[in-house]
Amino acid sequence: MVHASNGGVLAQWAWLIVVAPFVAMLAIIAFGKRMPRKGGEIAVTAMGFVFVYSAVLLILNIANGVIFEHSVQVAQIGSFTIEWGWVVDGLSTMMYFVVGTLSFLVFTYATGYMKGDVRETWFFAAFSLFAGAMLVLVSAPNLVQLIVGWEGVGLASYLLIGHYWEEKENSSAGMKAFYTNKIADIGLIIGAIVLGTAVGSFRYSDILDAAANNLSSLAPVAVAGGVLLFIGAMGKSAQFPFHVWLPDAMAGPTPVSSLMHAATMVTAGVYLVARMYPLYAGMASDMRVLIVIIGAITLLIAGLLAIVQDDLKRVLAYSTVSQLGYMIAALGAGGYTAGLFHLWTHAFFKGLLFLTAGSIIHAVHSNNMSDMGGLRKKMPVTFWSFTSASLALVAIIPFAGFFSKDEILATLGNNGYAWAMWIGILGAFITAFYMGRAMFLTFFGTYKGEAHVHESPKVMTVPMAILAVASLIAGWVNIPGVYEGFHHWVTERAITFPSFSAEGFDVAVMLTGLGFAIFGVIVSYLIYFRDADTQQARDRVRIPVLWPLLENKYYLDDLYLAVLVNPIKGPIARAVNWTNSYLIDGIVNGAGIVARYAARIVYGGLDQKGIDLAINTAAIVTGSAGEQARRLQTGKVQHYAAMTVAGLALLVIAIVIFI
Amino acid sequence: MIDYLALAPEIVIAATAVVVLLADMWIVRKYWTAIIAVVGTTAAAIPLVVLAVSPVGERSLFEGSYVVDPFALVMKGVFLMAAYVVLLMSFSYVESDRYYQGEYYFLLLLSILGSLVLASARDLIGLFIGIELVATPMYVLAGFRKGDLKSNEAALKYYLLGVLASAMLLYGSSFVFGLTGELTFAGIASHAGGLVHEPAFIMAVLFIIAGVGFKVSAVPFHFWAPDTYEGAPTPITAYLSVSSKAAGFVALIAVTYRAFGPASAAWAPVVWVMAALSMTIANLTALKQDNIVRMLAYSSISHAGFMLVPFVVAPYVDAAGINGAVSATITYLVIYAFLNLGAFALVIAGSRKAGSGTVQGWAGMATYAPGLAFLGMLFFFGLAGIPPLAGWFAKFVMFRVVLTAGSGWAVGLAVIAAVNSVIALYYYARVIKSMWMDPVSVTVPDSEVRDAAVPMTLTLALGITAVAVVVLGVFPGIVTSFTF
Amino acid sequence: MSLVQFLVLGALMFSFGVYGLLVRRNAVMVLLAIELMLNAVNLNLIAFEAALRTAFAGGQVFAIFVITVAAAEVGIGLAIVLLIFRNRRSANVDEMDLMRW
Amino acid sequence: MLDNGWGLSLIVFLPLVGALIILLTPKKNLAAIKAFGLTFTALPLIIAVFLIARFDYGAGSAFQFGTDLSWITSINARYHIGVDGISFPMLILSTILTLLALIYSFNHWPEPYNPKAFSALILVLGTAMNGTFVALDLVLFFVFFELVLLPMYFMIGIWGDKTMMKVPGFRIEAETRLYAAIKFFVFTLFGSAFMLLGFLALYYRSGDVAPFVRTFDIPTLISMGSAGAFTGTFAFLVFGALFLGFAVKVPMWPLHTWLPDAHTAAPTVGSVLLAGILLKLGSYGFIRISLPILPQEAQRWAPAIAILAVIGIIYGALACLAQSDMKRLIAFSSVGHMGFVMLGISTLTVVGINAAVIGMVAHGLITGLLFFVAGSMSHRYHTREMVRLGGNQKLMPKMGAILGFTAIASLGLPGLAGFWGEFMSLVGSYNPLAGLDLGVFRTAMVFGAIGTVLTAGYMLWMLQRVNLGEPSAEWGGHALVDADSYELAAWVPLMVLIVAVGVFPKLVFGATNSAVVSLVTKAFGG
Repeated sequence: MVHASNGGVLAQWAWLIVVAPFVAMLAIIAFGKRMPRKGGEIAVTAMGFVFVYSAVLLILNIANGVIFEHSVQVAQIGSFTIEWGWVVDGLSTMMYFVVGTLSFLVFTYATGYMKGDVRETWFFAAFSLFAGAMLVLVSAPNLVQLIVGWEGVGLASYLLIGHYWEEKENSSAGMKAFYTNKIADIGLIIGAIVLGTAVGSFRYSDILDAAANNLSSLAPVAVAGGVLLFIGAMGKSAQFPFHVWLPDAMAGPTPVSSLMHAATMVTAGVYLVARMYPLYAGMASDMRVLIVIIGAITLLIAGLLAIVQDDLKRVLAYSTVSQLGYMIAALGAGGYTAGLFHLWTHAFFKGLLFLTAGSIIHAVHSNNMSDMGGLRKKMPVTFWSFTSASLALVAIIPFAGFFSKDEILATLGNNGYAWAMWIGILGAFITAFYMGRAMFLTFFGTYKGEAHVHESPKVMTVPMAILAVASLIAGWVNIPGVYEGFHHWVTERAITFPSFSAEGFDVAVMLTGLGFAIFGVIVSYLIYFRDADTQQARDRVRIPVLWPLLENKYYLDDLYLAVLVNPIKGPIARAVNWTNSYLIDGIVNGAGIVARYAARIVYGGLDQKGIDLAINTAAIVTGSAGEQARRLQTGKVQHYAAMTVAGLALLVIAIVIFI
Repeated sequence: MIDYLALAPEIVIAATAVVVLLADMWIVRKYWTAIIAVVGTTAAAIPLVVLAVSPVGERSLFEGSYVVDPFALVMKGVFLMAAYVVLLMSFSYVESDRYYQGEYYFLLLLSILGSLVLASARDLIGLFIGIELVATPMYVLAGFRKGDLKSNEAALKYYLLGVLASAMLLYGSSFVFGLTGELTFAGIASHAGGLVHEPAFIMAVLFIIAGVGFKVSAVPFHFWAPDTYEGAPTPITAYLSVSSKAAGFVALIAVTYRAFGPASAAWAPVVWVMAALSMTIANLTALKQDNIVRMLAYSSISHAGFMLVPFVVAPYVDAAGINGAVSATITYLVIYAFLNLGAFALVIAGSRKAGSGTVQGWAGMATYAPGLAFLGMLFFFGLAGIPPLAGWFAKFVMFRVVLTAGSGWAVGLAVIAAVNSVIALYYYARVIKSMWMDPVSVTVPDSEVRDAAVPMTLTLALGITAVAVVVLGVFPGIVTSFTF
Repeated sequence: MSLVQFLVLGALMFSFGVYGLLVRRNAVMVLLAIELMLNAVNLNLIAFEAALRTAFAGGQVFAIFVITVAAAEVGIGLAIVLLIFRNRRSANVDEMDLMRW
Repeated sequence: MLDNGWGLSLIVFLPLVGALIILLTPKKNLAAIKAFGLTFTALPLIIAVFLIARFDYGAGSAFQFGTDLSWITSINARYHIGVDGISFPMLILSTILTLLALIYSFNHWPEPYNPKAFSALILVLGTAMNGTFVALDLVLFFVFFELVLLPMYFMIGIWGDKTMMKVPGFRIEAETRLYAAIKFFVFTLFGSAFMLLGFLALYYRSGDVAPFVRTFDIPTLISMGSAGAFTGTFAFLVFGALFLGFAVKVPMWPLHTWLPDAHTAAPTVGSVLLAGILLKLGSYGFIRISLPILPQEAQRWAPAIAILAVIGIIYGALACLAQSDMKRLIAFSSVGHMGFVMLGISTLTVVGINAAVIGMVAHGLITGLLFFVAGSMSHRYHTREMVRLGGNQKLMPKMGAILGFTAIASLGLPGLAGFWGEFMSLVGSYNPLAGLDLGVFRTAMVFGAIGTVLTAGYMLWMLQRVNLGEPSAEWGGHALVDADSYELAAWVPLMVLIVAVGVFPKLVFGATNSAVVSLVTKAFGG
């Protein structure tokens, strides 16, 4: 949309959004300890501000698109310029809003959840840093600032995941997250260098212009640069095989997981790909298939992994990875809008899912579903929130996820990635299956835990309720054919580029997807509902849709168990799980071990025994040479005289000969 | 008609020597002899200054066989300065050991006289007389601690090898005289060019260089030095390592440049070898010395090697280059003189306090004699050539000259010198380490010996040298304004 | 007689002197060897002078200086030897190696 | 008043004056010693701040506040001083660190207790370091460069670590301090002996070029060099000689082995100044002398330097992973960080050399702070063995937090000072000076990038072992006091600067860029 406004004063002051969290962080560090809520309120206030401001920007953008970009030069190095700045355009506005909303709600929730924590103040400081870094990343008008925010997010995640660092595995989990990202960041940094050098500037606008206008100096490195950046994105967005860090990241407090999965961390990779979309759509289009493949693999593998988890948060974690796979695949397939749309909806319901999980864990004092069950009575708000979010995730019309996932599938289909579409549909089934499983095991049947269960306090339930509503309606902003607002929001960009947003409902795809989703729920119901419950009747009443199928459930049961579930549940999933925990994790940890081993060789062997020894040996040789030299001094005067004479004689002879 | 002003310094010293000898007969309080000697030395400086400022540039006596020119004046200044410091060092030392003070100062003055003569000598006879006059009294003084076997041995070794060297010098001289029919350096130089390929001449030249090389204690003519230094009374050692060595270099400069300059192709390689060997062998040996005096002996041999380095450029450079080389050697001599005199003064003071003259014996001196330890830092690191202490500039000008030649040989020698300057650091630093970083040695005597004040005269000597070391290190221009 | 014969004789005397200096154990003999070397020099000088007949009779002058100095030196030498003999009842130069290395 | 050399001369020599005054004050009068020390380290900083205000950033390539007086006329060595955009940041860094080091010492006098001598040494060191950065005459540079040795030798040798260590190669055991001190001394002297030969060679060759006057004057030599005066085997050897001198100081692999010993042995303040400033003397020498005076040779040597630098990066990181001693780990990290600096220099590009300068500044701030903290911790725990530490965050929250911050900064987190040096030197090596082998430098870039990961690896691992986890039982009884006011006074400024330079790199680039641009254009024509 070229006819966009420059946003006026609001956009010019948008940098406040970025600065606010850091101010909050410093304030918390300074005198958070002395505040009644240990600094939490400062953080919430800041986030509230961000939320409001971003909402205003969003509305502004909806009203008449905004394109504003401002950069402050902080260094001039030869031809390179280093700038800090902020962008207000469709994409960033959307991200501002997502980050702002989620942060605001999750922070509020956290004030309740973290009450009386060992390091409450420190937590909120780091948490503000987390949000702030993400905003730096999102607001960046150039790759350097992106990297700054990018690594900042990584640092914050390291701090927060390792929040309970008294246990070694927690801090190790934080380090694992940081390393995995850092390794992927090699790609990002080198990619940035490659592109920046080719274009002569790190600015998106310049790079993307170059990409749009087929700049000759960019042409040879475009694909390489694209791939390298994508590697970076894979790290942050936990794409296969970099996804290993995300499940371990559960070591952190639940609000952290919530924010990390919904808004502030894993979305960064998707955002980067979207931001660089013109490059991928244009000069680097050759490698888009790679993106799709990675996305597809990830969504499938992660989905399968989610099935076999007992830890509720891990189920959600893998589901996040899988959903990210959808987004990445969509972007790769040209579904710019579709991918971002799923990011948008996913933010709400996944954030909510973690909040509910947190509230449950808060009550049950365990992460394991085997310690839960039958909670729906005891925790109604949590239950309904969870349900709403699950339905959104499972993509049941009219919940948010339905529209976005449907659009992704449609895009995949339309743009000639049918195979990916089918993987996606299968994924939909798997999603439905594990969510159903989680649902039933957690809320139905009988309570298996010990702790006294109670509904969480208002400060936690209210945000959940809000998000529950959001999970329902968030998808309505882009109903193809009805209202395609979201598509317009995010395509507000100085450069126009081909969008592959699906036109209208692709009924067939929609129905298939929906069908598979429902199918998955049913299967999970048949398997887990009964396992999880004693009084079947009441639950049958609750789910009338299932009546006809349940009539002849036995052979269906056998069928499903034999054909689908057991294989998936059993060998395949276990195989995948094994590969995951032994192969990939093994490689990751192995790398560490190898490095330390090499270290021991280099230091112990080369440095100490090699170089140092060589040099000291030189010293020793000198010394012993001295020993020999002093032997000349025999103390006998006649020896001296003899040597004097001999020396003279030799000199004479030598000279007489040589002259 | 003799220009007595030109001879005034020599005359004053000679007179003083006689006065000392006579005074020694009548005076009861022997230390007066020392005072007379100091007064005489100081007095000798006056005509020197007069000569220096007088408009007459160069005074030539006895048909040019005795010349007083700026070079001579500078060297005489150096000799008198060194003599002055040595006398200061001698007082307490001589008194404490109840020597025959009169004879001591008399002989010392004679040797000083010899060095003054040497500075002006411009023919072979003068050279010979000068060298012998410097050396002969030293034979006696080296053995001055009559009861001490080491001292006797030092005297004998010095004497025998010294006489051997003189014999070589004379034998060479006789041939030079025979081949050229000249005794003055200028005369010899006029023939030298044509005789470069005359084996007899070359041999003669080398005999002379060997004879002089003994004085500068350059390898392989250095063997006397460590033993004599160790055995002789420390002030005498200081004198040997500074004045006697300087005299040797004066002689060397005289014969090489003045007499055999045109034949430099014949002797430059020899000096190259002597320099390389002196630096390397002496440094390596010094690494293993525990007796500080003996270590300083080797260090002074290696310094002789460094001072020989500039000579090797003679074949490659023009007259200006030669002057540069001479100036470099003299500059080195001056700076080295201060450093070494200071070091030996420190040895006297330190050995008295620590009750031992070994590196281990000095351990922990910083704790009970921080002042001496500090001075030790100055002198030893100065000798090692660490800026901003004077030594660095000496090495600097030396390297500077070598690289003028631009010949591979010269650069090679420069590299050897560079490596050696690193090796040298080891043994100098060893002493510093022992003084500053090691726990106090058990051999250190009880407090009243240890805390006894350093004699005033010795303190004066230390002070003069220390100030010189620092000032010349920061403003080396002071030296070069005389030597260049 | 030609100059060369004198020079050869001088060379021989000098060599014998060196030899004596190197091998004789008794200090007195060593001193004699030194005398021999110095006199070789004198012989050379006189011979050259005889051959050259320089205007300033350099050779003879030089020779006289050498003789004088030699006398003084040997005197000192004897004194030192005497001192040593008194201290250690022996004048063997090869027994003296208190100081080495 | 501060112009024509006065300001700089005061900055250089005031500490020396202070040292003399302190030597004259009686040992007992600790207050006076502190007061003098503070005055004579603070004044240079104050003057430096004035100069910052007066510095003409537009003309960063010109030497400012300088003077040129005759010093040793006979060899035409002159007292020529001045600062340009490259040396100015280093000068300020050195004044700051000297002051902070002294403040820190005020309640951390190392054993054996001797405030008088110790603070005097710090001051002498200050003079030497400041002098090296302002010297514009090779001889003057050499003198200051060497003057650094003496105080550092005594600092390590007297106040150093007294534990016995097995000397590699020798059968003997030696006290760490003694071994380290002499090793440091001999290494550096070895290098600088050859450096001196190189200087003299330049001096002589300069006589053959118009105006046919032999000179040690750096600017003159630079203009000669950029005009192509020094070439051929001669120049190749000269560059080699200078390389030896500077590479030992940096230190570049494989001449680095003195560094871990020296850092480990030195007292806290010693390590801080050693890492903060002394290492920079080498890399500064490359930028100030080797590159502009011998541009052709620089191009010939660049790939070799790049390779050595990268080896240093990887090697240093791996060595760090093998350390159990906290201080030694930090010491080895310097090898890696200076590797990035040298990598930047070796690219011979504007970007690379800028990166090198900011890298030097950042490393000075960050590693200096790291050594401060490490020193204070070993002061508290009486051990540097990381296996025994742990849970420091619990025992000393402030110190733990500062350590964490610094470690994070040290691993080059974007937004903090350390990032720019690494990032820009990678940029530079992706696109080095035209004519240099792209293959070598791009490989170097990749390995450098891998190096950043390894850096993160050992730094976070160090944090985990030292800061995190439950404190081991042995510290139960000990009353461990958290960072005290002196320490904070010394550390907070550094932390502020680390953030400031990270967020607003123009603080450094603003001064350096124009200087570097003109350097590169003059030497390498763009």
